[in-house]
Amino acid sequence: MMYKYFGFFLAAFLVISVAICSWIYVIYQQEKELLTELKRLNTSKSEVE
Amino acid sequence: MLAVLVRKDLLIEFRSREILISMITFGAAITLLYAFSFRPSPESMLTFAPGLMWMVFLFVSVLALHRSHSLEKEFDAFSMILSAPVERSVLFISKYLSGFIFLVVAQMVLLPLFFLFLQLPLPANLAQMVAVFLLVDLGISAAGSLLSGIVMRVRVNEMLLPLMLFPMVTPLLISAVKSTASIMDSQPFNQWKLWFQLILSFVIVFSLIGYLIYDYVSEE
Amino acid sequence: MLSIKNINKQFGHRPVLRDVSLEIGDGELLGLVGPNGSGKSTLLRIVVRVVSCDGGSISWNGNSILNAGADQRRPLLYLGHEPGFYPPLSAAENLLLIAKLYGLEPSPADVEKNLSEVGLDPARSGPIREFSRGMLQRLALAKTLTIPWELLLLDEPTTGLDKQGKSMLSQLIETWRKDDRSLLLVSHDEEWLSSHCDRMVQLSNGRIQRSEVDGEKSVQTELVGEA
Amino acid sequence: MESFHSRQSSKVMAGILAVFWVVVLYLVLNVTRIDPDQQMAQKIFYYHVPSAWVAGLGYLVVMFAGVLYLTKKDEKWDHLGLAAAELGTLFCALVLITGPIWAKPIWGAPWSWEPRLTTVLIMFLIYIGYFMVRNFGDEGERTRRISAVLGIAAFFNVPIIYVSVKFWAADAQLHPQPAMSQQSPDVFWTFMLSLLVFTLLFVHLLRFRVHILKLRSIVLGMRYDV
Repeated sequence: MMYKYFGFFLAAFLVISVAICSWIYVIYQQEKELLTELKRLNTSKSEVE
Repeated sequence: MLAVLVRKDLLIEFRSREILISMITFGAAITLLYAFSFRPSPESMLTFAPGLMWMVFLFVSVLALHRSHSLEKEFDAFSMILSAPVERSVLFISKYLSGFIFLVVAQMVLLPLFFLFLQLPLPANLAQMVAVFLLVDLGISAAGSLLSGIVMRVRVNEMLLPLMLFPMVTPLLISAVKSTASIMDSQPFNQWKLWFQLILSFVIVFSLIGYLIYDYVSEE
Repeated sequence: MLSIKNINKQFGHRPVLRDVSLEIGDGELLGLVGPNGSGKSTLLRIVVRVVSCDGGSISWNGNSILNAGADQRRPLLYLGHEPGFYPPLSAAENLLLIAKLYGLEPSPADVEKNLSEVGLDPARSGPIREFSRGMLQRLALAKTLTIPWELLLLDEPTTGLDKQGKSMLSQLIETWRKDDRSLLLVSHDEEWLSSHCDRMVQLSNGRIQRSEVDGEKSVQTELVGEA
Repeated sequence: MESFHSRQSSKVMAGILAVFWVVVLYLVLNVTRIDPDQQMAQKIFYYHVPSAWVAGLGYLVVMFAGVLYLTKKDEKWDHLGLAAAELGTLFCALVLITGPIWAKPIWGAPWSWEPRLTTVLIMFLIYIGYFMVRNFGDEGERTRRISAVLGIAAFFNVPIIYVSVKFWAADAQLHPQPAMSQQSPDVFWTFMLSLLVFTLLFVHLLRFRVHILKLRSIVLGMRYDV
């Protein structure tokens, strides 16, 4: 690991990994919210019925 | 039908003079600003003039492209045209041609001003220059008519149009600048043939896409 | 005969029209009523292909309108909520232009006659940008005299009209009724509509709610067979 | 509807991707040959090129989804198009970031008007416009239609952009273009594995996103259900 330019490689790798992970995190949160709302809508619908 | 539609755009412009006057005054104003910010000398200007020139025309064309669709919305004449027995592809060609005509007319006024203000020598081969200009104008109005049709019903469309148009026409702008520079440098056609071909392919691609796809864009 | 079958339309995810089916027989004057936002205007605009729809079919005398060329729209004339003209042009120029879009070449005398018939001064050459709402509506009505339509679709035609304008419109509608022409009238003014229409259909929340024949309430499905 | 990762196949795929992400990193760090000049900087290439490939793949999918949406008018093609546009733009951004990180030590300057870089930048800008249209437009059918048109127009513009930029910056063509078949097997197979992992990651994220968009459409539709 004493090779030259290791910092640059690490920076590039981290940028890619962090970007993809944040992406997954964001859409995962969105999915969670949507599922909660779907559940809420379903229960309120069955209450009406 | 195409002639009716183009004549309509020209008649409206003849009555209101909105598009051409705003194009020409805006273009002249930018040219003046260029002259003030660069203090032109004939030698130095030759390098930058083609680029500056096409920037002016691109900015100016956005005014015409935006206005030509926003005029249709004012009293909702667009719904009238859409409900009339007019093919949408013909509608696209009419917008495309009238945009082209406005751009050419504005250029006929602005180009002499540009050469005068920036103290540029006239190019030796005027025919080549005219051919390149007409072709590039076709390209700008083909892409521009399609895009202004796309954004016309979107909010903040006056801002979106240049944002969409400028990156889309980069290849056209590069080729226009390069071929204009070559003509002003009196280079033989063979040396800049490639740029000419690029302009041609851009015109063909966007004319075709617009012709085939405008139907999907026009309906609300 | 215009037949509209199972038209659905959503704006975003909000349904505007749900499974709307409707038929207008030859020579029938159909009134479409409903509160604001019930989808009346949208339905009209879908028929003349100003607005796209999400599903369903529309045909005129058996020929599909939705997936066909522009010529299939020729029998239909649509007068929208907005006047549908070019503000910088004069009244006569606007009429002439629209006639040309329908492939007609009316003489200037014809145009002038139509203008005076709707109560506009044919000699006036200024741009219609200066016109009042009522004058624009009169000009829009002049379209119905200039273009030979088979089905007229009118969206809130009384908007902005004064008393005289309204009675002129009523007169026009009565003449059309006598001549057995087909009309689709949209208005929220139920009273005005019922005095003219053969049949009324109510649209509410994007669904056809009820329809009436001469004030008699009956179910829409029974009427489709009749029409 | 259930969550995407409650499906067995999705879970397995996610696990495989996580493992292979680490495997690729290990191979890149410890197995592949060290370039005598560029040393570690050269290894950015194992991530930079697959990102570019995925970005291009994304925009290709946008184009096909656009054509399918215009012809079939089925909302699912719009979901696919939007998901692919988002992923394409994400990876486009990654290419634009990792490129300069590599170029800083090797070319001495982070940015050069090199044709591929410039083309990617222009594509990125075009897609920024695409997302603005999507955000400022209502969520109606028309917005889906015009997005499809934009996706198609943008895609057919790419070759023209590339050729024009290539001849415009004829003096700046420093971009390394190594022929992969001439590389030693360690380099070749690591690169191929990385390419495969990125492609599978793209497919997985695409399916995840399409699933969410479908879910979203159901939820939004139910809000108006009377």
